[in-house]
Amino acid sequence: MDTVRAFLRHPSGMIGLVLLLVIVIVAIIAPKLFPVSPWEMVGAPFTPPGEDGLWLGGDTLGRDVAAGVAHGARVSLLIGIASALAAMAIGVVIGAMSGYFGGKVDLVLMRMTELFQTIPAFVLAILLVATFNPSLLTIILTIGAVSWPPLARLTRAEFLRLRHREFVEAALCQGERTWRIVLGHILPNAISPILVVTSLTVATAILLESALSFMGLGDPNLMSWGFMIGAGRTVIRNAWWMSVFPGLAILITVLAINLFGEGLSDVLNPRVLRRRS
Amino acid sequence: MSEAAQIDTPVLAVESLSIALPKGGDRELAVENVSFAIKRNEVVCLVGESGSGKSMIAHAVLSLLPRGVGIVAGAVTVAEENPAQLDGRGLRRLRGGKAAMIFQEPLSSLNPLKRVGKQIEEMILAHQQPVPSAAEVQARVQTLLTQVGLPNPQLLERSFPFELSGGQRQRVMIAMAMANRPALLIADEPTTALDVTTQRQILRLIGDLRRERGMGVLLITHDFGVVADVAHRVVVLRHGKVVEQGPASEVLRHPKAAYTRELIDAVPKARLADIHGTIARPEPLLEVVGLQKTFRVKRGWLQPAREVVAADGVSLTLHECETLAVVGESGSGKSTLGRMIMRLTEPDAGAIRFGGADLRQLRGEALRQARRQLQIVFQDPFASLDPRQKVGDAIARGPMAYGMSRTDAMALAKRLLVRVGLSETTADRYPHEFSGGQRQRICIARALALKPRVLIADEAVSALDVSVQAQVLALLAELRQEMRLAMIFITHDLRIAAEIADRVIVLQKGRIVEEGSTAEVFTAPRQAYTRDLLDAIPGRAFFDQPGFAAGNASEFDDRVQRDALKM
Amino acid sequence: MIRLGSLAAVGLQAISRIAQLVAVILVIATFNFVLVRAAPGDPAQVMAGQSGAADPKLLNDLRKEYGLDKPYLVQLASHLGRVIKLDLGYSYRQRRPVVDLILERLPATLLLTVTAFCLALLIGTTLGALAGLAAGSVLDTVFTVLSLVLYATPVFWLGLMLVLVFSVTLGWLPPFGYETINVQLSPLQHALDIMKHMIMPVVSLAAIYLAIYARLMRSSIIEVAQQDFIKTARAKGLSGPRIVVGHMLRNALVPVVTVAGMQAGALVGGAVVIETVFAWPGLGRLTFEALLQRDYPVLLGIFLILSIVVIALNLLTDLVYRLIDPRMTTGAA
Amino acid sequence: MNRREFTMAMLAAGAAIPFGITRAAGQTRGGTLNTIIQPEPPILVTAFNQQQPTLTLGGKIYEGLLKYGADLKPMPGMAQSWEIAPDGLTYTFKLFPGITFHDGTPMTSEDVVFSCMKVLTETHPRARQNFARVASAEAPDPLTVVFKLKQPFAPFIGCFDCTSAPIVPKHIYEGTDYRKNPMNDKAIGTGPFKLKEWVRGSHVHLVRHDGYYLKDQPYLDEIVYRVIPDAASRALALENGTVQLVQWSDVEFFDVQRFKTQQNLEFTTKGYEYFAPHQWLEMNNRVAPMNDKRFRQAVMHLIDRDAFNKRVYFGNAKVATGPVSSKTRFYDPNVKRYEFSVDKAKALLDDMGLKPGANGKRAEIKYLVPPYGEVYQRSGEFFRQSFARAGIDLVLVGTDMAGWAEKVGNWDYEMTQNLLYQLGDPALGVARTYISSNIKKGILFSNTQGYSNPEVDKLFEEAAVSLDDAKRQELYTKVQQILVEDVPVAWTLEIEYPIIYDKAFRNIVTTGIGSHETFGSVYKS
Repeated sequence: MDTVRAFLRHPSGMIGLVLLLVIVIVAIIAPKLFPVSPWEMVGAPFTPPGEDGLWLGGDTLGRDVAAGVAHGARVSLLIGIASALAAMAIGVVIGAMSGYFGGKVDLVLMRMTELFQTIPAFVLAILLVATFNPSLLTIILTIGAVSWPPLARLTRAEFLRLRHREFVEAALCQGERTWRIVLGHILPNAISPILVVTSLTVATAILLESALSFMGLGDPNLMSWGFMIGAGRTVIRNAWWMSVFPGLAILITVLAINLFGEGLSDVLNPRVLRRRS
Repeated sequence: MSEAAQIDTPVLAVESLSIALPKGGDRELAVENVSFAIKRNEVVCLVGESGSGKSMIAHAVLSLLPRGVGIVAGAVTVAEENPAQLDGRGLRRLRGGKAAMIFQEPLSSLNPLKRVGKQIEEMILAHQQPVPSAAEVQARVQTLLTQVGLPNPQLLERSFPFELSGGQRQRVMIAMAMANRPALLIADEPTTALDVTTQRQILRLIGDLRRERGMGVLLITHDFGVVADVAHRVVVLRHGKVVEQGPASEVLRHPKAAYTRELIDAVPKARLADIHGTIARPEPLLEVVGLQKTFRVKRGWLQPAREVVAADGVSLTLHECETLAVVGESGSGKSTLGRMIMRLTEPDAGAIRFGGADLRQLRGEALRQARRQLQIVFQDPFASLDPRQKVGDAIARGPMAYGMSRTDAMALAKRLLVRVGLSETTADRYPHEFSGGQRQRICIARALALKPRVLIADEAVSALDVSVQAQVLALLAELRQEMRLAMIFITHDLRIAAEIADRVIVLQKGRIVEEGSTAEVFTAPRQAYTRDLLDAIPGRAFFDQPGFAAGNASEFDDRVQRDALKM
Repeated sequence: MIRLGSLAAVGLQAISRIAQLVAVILVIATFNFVLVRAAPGDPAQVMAGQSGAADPKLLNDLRKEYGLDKPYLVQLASHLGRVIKLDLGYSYRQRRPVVDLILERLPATLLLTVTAFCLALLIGTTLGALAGLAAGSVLDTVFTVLSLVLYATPVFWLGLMLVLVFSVTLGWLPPFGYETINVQLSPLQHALDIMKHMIMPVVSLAAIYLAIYARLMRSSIIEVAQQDFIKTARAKGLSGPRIVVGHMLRNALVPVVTVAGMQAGALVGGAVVIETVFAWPGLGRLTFEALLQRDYPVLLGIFLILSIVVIALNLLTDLVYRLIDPRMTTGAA
Repeated sequence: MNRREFTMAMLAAGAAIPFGITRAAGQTRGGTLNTIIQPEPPILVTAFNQQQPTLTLGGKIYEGLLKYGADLKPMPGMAQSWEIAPDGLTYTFKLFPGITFHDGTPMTSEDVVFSCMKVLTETHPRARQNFARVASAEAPDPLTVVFKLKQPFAPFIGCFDCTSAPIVPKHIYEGTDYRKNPMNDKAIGTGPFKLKEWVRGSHVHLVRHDGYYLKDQPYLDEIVYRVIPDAASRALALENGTVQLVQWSDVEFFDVQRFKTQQNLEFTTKGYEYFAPHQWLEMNNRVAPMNDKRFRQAVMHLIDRDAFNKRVYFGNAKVATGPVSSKTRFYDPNVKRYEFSVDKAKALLDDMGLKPGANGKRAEIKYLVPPYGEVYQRSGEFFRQSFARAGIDLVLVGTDMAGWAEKVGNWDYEMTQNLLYQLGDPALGVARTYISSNIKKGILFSNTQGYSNPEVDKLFEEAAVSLDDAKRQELYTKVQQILVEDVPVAWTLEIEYPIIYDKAFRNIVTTGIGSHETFGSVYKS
């Protein structure tokens, strides 16, 4: 409750939340706002914004850019959230094992994590999606597969920190069982930074997805923002609106998520406050 | 200026000083209407518990108050200048020039990325006009390092702070402070982070330098032991107000304010008088044999790991209802010993016999069952409680893990809370709502919930203010009798050990250097190291002889008399 | 004594890092090997790349050459052997050894990434330091908002927007490419020409990292400003600028350099997209071309080489880090 | 025209003035032509690679025996004359004297025989099929080549241009692994231009071959092919005169329009007659519902091909009426027309029993998007929307080139898009897509959709061996009518690629192979 109240008083966090809510609502009601498929060629090719009832203009095939942006929100959010969750699942399991068991397990897992963190993630993502062919599932799994290292490291650090915290050791001395200690004491105390980083991962996942789509590695059946920009790239001289609006949509969404995530971080992580006092 | 005038003019005068805290703080004024003065060659101690505002005053002297905090009334005069009215240049001349300051944490107070020689040089270069030649500066630095008693100055000045020990770092800080022959040295808890023996050396060094140079010293401390050792005058602060001030001997012997008396009384006196009744010695309850532990710190590939020996053949026995104190300086391995007995740290070799079994051989469920009999209370009361667990749950969880029903466990928890001096309603609240002392009581209640036979207290009172310390110690003593607890009391503070323990073990670098009954160890130490430790107890001269007048020519008397002659 | 010891330690660490580098190359090479075999379809066909080249005879030759009929472990061993000899396979699309293709494009990519990296680090830390020192001021707020926005901007889109503004609308800068084609230029003019072409790719690539470093430097400066040794420095009577330069910057740089090293991978990834946007003839462009043709040997080779580049960059920042922070050299702290 | 007349015409053509070449006085020597090559070819030896960029560039370096005009009739290349025996089995070519390779070695009939029978049959899939018909090839003297066919094949005379049968030097390739011959980098041919420098990723520099056998030719001193990977940069380069010639898809379709009006530029869609790129929506005839003729006819009704041309190709195409391009010989426009009509399509679908299900969907079909760039992606998107109108769900599946080739070649697909060249004669470029004997698993550009109609097989067979054009026309007309009724594939467009060049250059487009031509006669005024 305190957390909620603190968040409500966090200005940039609230801006992020409000923006995010607007985007989520647009995503939800997109089929109502634009009942015609965003793939439908409703106007003349390269209709400028505002003409023919296409207030964000039409693309090369005369498709409504506004409809694409609205429907694209569904895709971007879906892929962003799903792949962040995938990354969290991988990262938390690896980080928790590494942090709790320590020793050889930790050594092997952390070397692997470091490796994954150093290699150029985007190039790996390209390689993976290209190999397994772009589809919703492969894209989500790929983004998850290249985004987990920070979460693993964070989880490990939290587990390491908490593993030898006195209250955990006290629980151990009190005879509580390992699984109860992990689930009852360590995880709940580690979860807020993990959630914060996961929420920020949603933002990077959206950026990653848009870059993949831009490179032509999106699911060809999904209208996504990156795809729209990619389609607008070659015709930027003829139709600036094709790339400007979807790009703005990405920018605003990612900004909103980052603001929200950082607000969350400030509220859940009172270390900043403590340091100040 | 004549010699006499110099003596008469205080190097520091604080007059009716009030400092305001930013809005929303726990009180409006950090410091309220405080006045005192320091003369040349005089040591004035500002004493108070945490939050008393003593550091604020020290910072106000050099105008180093944090943002948002400001002087609202009164004035500070340092060497005839008011820092609050100085411009940037004047202020810079004052800081490190006429008045220098050292801090509690010498490690964090030195720039970690700069060689210490450079940091001292900088102090000289910032103040000496005209700027001396490089060779001169170099020579000055070497002299200063020698003066503060650091060996091999040539090598030392090229070191980085992390390469030095805590004592060495504080000496570097002092050398830096001395660089421009300040009239006033402000020392903000300069020895709190150091071991007792080091503390003693540093205090002596400050004293020597003061005498040589006739500096005034403003020493901030929470420890009346230190006050007794070094102060000429004392200013006792509470909640930002002066409770009492006067000559040290006066205040210590005849405190006027009740609060001062409380503080003085709370100082562990290392009194050996109330050593607890004779102990029947049947079979030992716990027997530790030849524990061995070496920590290896890996330093990357191809480099030998750094080895730290934490236990080197440590053996001890513990009987029912006995309190064994384990004392030693930091790094002596005393905490590791406690953790190894709890099986929180795995020993390399040795045995821990308890209830007929070797705890070291136990695994899984058997270990879990055995642990029930052994409980621990940790140093940091803030880290010891799960912030997301209600106090009642924290206590009840243990019995429940061993099969007690939730209702029974909660009832037990409430009884225990009452027993440790808290109310039943405490059970439904979260740890963050409690103070350090209250939390430590909760931790004790938690440890006792499983009806253990052995309780390990790992620096259990070290993080608490002295007055709270005394209360918690009293509680532990009561409980011990009541529950016939055997207790291993791990502490760096010999005074506490003397007060509570039946027997004492002195650890140094993982080895037991001395072991014996408290009376033996404290009155007739066999080892030089033990003697050093005992000698280093601050205020020993004063507090060991409550009568004070008699016998041993204590340092305290010596100094007070000498200084009195001088004046 | 100390000096010599720490130099030796740095040397030892460099050696151990190079050993790690080799280990990493082998791991990535193994990963590549597994990936090609995990890919749907016949590895020979995957390697041949395209139908035009993939006639039965070629496929057979390939199978023989790569020992695809032999046990996996034997294949893996010979694959690793080839990688160590820098034989990254053959592009049947381009009919050239992959390593030639990559080495030909590598300089352009390095020029782009290294310039962007240095600029981002230099300007980012400077702006961040200014903002951190003036925390709470208007300047700070502007910087913070700006870096937040930049941080949320897709790199490729930023590139496109720059093109839109500076090429399409204003006509100031060349929209694409590496140099003006078909003109005779003196070496100096040529260098200037390349620089002119570099402006937008470098700016768009550097922008996001600039934002990251600025944000990091800002909080790092604020953090350092609260440290005890800064209080010491003030108590020593040092002037503001002297405290900043002599005590704050270096300490504040430590976390920034750490992150900068970790971001190297992302930077190289960003270069791939940016090169696509600006038709910059580097590895990113090659990636895009190989991607269109699904030229696997090239893609795998690029992945390996870029990983090496990133690890080398890491190594470099690591050494820089060790120079900045003496604690790292002896393994204390 | 009877067989005799045909032969006569052929002989006459040998001595005729090559079609379309401006013979204005004052053809000046000198000058540089800057143009574009996109994408950069992997190799310049056209014998080993027949991708469009390779042919464009290699066409200047390697020559064939013949050329073909816009009417697809043969014209002299390295062969100054030729003769087809009345039985249609023996083809005799007389070479120009004094032809030399770029390394100075004379080119003789031995080289021709070696190239056609040894090299091309191994490395050139299209040539392999053509020369498989040859019973024997001989070089009775250095300037004479004689091919003897196993059975008559009228289009054989259409197999000798520089893209179909480039001549490579025997002394370099004999006894070597052709594809890995180190001399491939030098690209030694007989064309009017020879390779001077190839800076990968930047440009290919060709210079005049001084020993060229035609007097005064080539007129140009050099041709520079610039590699400009980005479409917008290419358009810009043409606009500001950095390059003076673009061909094929160098300029994106949506940009083509604005160059039609640029003063200094000449715009033409001529020069592609030999290839006549023909595009269709390919449907696997083996798989339901595509195995039903009514479904395929419905598909023809569903695609608004005019809109398709306008939106996806920006008008740079012509709606195809059937299997044969209007630019190819024996085209007959009198076939059944499928107008755009969703209702008719629905009626056909209802008729075959493919009714909408509970969700309004009649069928879900996987559409393999050919990985050849954006236009193909857009096409897929266009088709998906077209099909959606009748309740058919087209699911786009992305893939790579290998995957596409493998899936289509092995018939493991439902729908995709395909584009084939017509190669001047239905027997060469059209029949391969529809005859049962060309249902060959694993081979791309064969009858991959698996259409099989004995009558069609017979008609194509007869037409191929017939030497009488009138007879052939009759047969091909019949074939076209049957095929259009059966709709083995849904023909969409005849793509009209542009050639845009600076008006200062003359003779750019002189034949039916346009920009692949040797450019020996191109000059700058």
